Amino acid sequence: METMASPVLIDVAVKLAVMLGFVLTVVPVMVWVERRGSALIQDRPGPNRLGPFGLIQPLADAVKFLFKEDVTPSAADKPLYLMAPVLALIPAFTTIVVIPFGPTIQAFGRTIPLVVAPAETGVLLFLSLASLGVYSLILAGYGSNNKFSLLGSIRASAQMISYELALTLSVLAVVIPVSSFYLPDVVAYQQTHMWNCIPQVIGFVVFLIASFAETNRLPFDLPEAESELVAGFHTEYSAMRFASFFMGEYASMTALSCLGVTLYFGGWSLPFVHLEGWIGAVVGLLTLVAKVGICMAVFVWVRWTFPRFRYDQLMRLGWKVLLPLAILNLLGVAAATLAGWL
Amino acid sequence: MLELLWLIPLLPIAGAALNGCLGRNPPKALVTVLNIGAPLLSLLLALGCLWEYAQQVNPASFERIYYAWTTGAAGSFHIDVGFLLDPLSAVMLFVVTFVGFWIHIYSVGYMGHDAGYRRYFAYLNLFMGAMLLLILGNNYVVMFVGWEGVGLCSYLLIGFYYEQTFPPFAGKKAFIVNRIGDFAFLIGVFTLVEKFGTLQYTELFPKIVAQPSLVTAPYALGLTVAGFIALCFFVGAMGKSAQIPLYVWLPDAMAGPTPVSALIHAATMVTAGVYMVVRTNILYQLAPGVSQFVAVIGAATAIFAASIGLTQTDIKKVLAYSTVSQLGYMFLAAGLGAYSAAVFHLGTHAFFKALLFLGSGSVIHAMGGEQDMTKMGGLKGPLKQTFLTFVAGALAIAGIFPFAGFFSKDEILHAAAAPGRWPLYFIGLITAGMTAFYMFRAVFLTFWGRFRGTHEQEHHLHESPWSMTIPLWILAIGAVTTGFLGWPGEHNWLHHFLAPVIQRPAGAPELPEHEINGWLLALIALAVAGAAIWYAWRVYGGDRGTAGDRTFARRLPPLQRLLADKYYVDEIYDAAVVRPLAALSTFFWAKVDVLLIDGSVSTAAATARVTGEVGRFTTTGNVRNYALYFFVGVILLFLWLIL
Amino acid sequence: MSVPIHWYLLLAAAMFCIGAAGALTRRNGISIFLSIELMLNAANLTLVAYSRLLDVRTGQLVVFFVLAVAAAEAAVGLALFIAVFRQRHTIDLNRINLMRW
Amino acid sequence: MEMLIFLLFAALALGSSLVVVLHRNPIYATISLVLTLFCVAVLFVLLGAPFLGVLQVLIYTGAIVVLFLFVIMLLNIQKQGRDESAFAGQGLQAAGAIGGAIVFFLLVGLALWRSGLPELHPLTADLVALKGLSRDLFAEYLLPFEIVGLLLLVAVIGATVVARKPPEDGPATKTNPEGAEL
Repeated sequence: METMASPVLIDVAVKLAVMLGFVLTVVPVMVWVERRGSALIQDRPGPNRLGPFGLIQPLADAVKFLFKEDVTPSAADKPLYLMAPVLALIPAFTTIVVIPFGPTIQAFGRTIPLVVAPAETGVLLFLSLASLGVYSLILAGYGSNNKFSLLGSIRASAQMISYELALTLSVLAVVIPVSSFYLPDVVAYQQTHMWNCIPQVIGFVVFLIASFAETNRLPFDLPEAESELVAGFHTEYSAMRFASFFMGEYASMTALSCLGVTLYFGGWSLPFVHLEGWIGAVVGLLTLVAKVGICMAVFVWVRWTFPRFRYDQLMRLGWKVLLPLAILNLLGVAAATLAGWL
Repeated sequence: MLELLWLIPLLPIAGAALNGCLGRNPPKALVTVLNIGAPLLSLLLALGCLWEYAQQVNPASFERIYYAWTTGAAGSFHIDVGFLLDPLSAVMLFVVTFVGFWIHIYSVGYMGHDAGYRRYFAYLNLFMGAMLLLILGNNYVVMFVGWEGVGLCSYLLIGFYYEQTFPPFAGKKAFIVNRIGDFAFLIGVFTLVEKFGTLQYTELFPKIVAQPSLVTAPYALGLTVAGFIALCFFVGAMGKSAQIPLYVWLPDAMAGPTPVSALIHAATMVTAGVYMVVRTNILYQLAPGVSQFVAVIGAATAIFAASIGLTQTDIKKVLAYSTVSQLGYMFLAAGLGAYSAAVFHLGTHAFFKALLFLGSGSVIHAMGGEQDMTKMGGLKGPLKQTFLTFVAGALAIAGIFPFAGFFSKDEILHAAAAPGRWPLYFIGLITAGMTAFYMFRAVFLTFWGRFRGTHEQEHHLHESPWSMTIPLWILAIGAVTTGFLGWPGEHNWLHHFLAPVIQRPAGAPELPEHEINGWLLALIALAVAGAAIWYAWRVYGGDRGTAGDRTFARRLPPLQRLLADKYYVDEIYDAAVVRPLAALSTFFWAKVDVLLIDGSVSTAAATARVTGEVGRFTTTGNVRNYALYFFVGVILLFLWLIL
Repeated sequence: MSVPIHWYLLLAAAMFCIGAAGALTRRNGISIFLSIELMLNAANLTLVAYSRLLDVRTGQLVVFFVLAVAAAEAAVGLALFIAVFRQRHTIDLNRINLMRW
Repeated sequence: MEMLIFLLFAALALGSSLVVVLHRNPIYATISLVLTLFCVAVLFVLLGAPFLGVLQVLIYTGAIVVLFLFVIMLLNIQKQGRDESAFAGQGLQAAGAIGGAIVFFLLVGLALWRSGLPELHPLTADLVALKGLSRDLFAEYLLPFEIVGLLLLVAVIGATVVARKPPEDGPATKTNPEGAEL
């Protein structure tokens, strides 16, 4: 019986810094992409005054958020009201620890897998941390002591829990042929086989739709449907607290994109090219960033193209279409794996 | 074919079970097909089995064990449930399936308009299955299962018309009287287990034959082992086969539908006792005292029942008492050691008694349910076929050559006609005369003379449908021909056939030999029967009809009353057994049950109530209180565990 | 420095007792439910601790089943609360005491 | 390091479980239950059961407790007032409960003190490995696993039926999302 080797703290710190830096960089970039992208789709100029193509605009937005007045409603349940925006950031920033961003490298006399937390339970850890995201919405809605907020948060929690099922099941279908929850194993599997998006196309579609719902983005942004609920659960928030919800949304988009890319599009790896060592690490990180970028673009594209669902349609889609589809897909993949086709 | 032996009893039982699965209101045709088909298949299989069995070079026995019910260490008591086909069960198998099947056919016509058609056939099939189980079983346990099964079916069928008051009562009476016998039978079986550790015929009998000393040792009641068991079994047989003193149920059993009387109370079920005694003949041979007792009881029953039959006016009652009387003949034969004669009479009786009952059923059917012979008369015209077959049956039971009864009865009388047995012989002879008299009294009252019923009945008279007349003819042929299987003398086929079953163990007393010419005895019997018929014609023949009864009563007034009231046996039983029992029951009910048992129960209840009154203050309806009690209990348990 | 197993067990016992005291003193149905969840978790912790101590997986497997049963219990229990609330407009257990003489 | 993590999360777990029991507002109690559960999950990981830790977070905090919050919000249960529905012997009940709990804790302490449990040996890979656990679960414990699955199904259906609006209040509503979530 071998005993467990514990990872070296400094390695973890460095890797965590890389990933956090990645996510934190993505947020302002995405603000710009979203605004320019919507402008492109709606055939208008969009922000174009600050810097070339309005590139400095996110910075200006941040400054504006910092200096606005932070209003707390007097009837709010204060501790909960203040806790909610912080909680919004936690899942997004914690889930990325299981995403691999390069091959296992040999450095400083150690074997270092390029993933922040080399946990065997990888995917499950991601899902369980992601499932905590619902608390910030619930607390925001309840703490605000506002009817619209409460309605929005009840909608949000029901929606997120419903779509979490479909999401989890589609992810599990990927895990079956790999027979490991560890995401580097998933990437390695796609290096030797093909990208999972081809055999698991049904699972991928379910995953994609469920991710839109999980991030509360159009066409599933019922929790904050401005035509019905003013702004849903964050109606009462302003200034930096509002900004942290904003950041949380983009960060979870990033995290989910990372997961999707890793599960279905080979993660950090390039097709037909196998790079090792430091070069592999650098190229891997860049590849991951590129793939995630494409994914985020899809998020933006979808948001500005599709109309919003009605709440009952949303629930029906989740429970009566996506969930059965995900279950069928899971069974199909399991059968195919047993038959040796995968 | 022999390998399919197990199907023979199973098919009718399955028929009965499937009958219950047909749903709420199955079409009558479906019931008919199912419940006629099962006995038909059973009959065909039985015939096939018998054919194949007869083909065997040395047809000793064929036994198959299907299921080991109780298994234990090697050598310990075990019951292997299986079926045994040996000459005795072969004869019974033929009689039961053949007669049974034709009675089924007859029932289609007879019960055609009855609301309980389906229920009737379920019972009938179940009865046949149970009877087949009884005769085919390879040990006493299987026999007992069948024994109880036919008892149950008899109860169900006697009480078939449960809307009326009398039939359910008669059914209960039959069941209870049978239970008395069953109890003795069970004791006999237990004694067998205790003494021999096995109930398999094929293990038990060779064991006894090899070591007769085992059973001649003294046992209980001043009897030997063999004597005790034989007596127990005979008491069982008394119940089932209606011997004195347990015969009282059989006349009342006529409350059931007539084909049932034919099947159960004439042809098959009541012969179970005879079958059992013959099956156990080795023990009876080793217990001469009990055998003598059997013979005496048989003879007494024969003359007793026949004398009652002389005065009955209900046609079915006449036949019922004649059945009791004929069963007495069979036990007489068995008691005398003439087992093959007993089986022979059993077989022939099955045919002609079934025939007579079915014939009487046909008459009753035509009369619209009327059973009183004083209301009939002159039916030989309208009911030609019934008349002819009924007379054939009557001739057979009267013992007129060449009908079957002549041969079988002659063989029994022949066995009785030996030094030291003359009283039994004369009783048998007188009974034969009485039999002929009351049968022909019935024939003349029913078929001759003027019609004495209502005008409406006369208008309604008609011959029965073919489904009823065909069985009559078939059975009539049987009543004529089966006798030749037992042609007296060296060529007695049945005697040779049954020989393997009836072995004489060492130590059994010799049967008395006599030099009296068999033909002489036969002629005497024939003469007595003929005289009796002639006398019956004198009293009842022609247009005299019911005037005969008045003549009879005028000549022998007290005797006639005594006979007509059946010797007051039911009344004596009522006074001697039923009333004291009822009084005792009342005592137990009023004193023991109400005061003692109910009192103690009430006290217990009162205690519980008082406890509840006090304890309910803990029942606050608040869940948390209950949880606290629970928690305290857990703590106490924990305390007890670690301290 | 590795943690002695007693500490885990004591922690579990403490959590269990807190949960038990809560379940027995609170009036609000939801609070009682929460206390019961605490007790369940304490039991789970004990199971996992013993699983670690004896180096067998059975304890962990039992915890897995406890999790599933807890999920079922929560679903049914909360549904009952909703049903009771519809009828009596309270889930104060002091007021839900129909089961008495 | 391990000791540090243990002490931190044990303290957190104890503190938050006290809040669960003591706080008058059910929302706060529920939120601190989340914290307790999370701490227990961390302790699971420390004890070599990372899978259970993850499941604890995924199932308990991610689903079950959300359900609690959901019901609290749905029924709009507010802070409890004082003793509006007190019953005779309420004090006795509370004293019995708290006293019983303390006695129970002391008994456990006594039992542990007397038992002399052995020292822990180092964590083995075999205990931690997910493959072993899943093999046990789907081979040796397959029947319990299936039964638990069935139980969940029955519970979901039962919950849906129980929580459905009674028909006299209007037409039966669609499947209740709370009931169907698990």
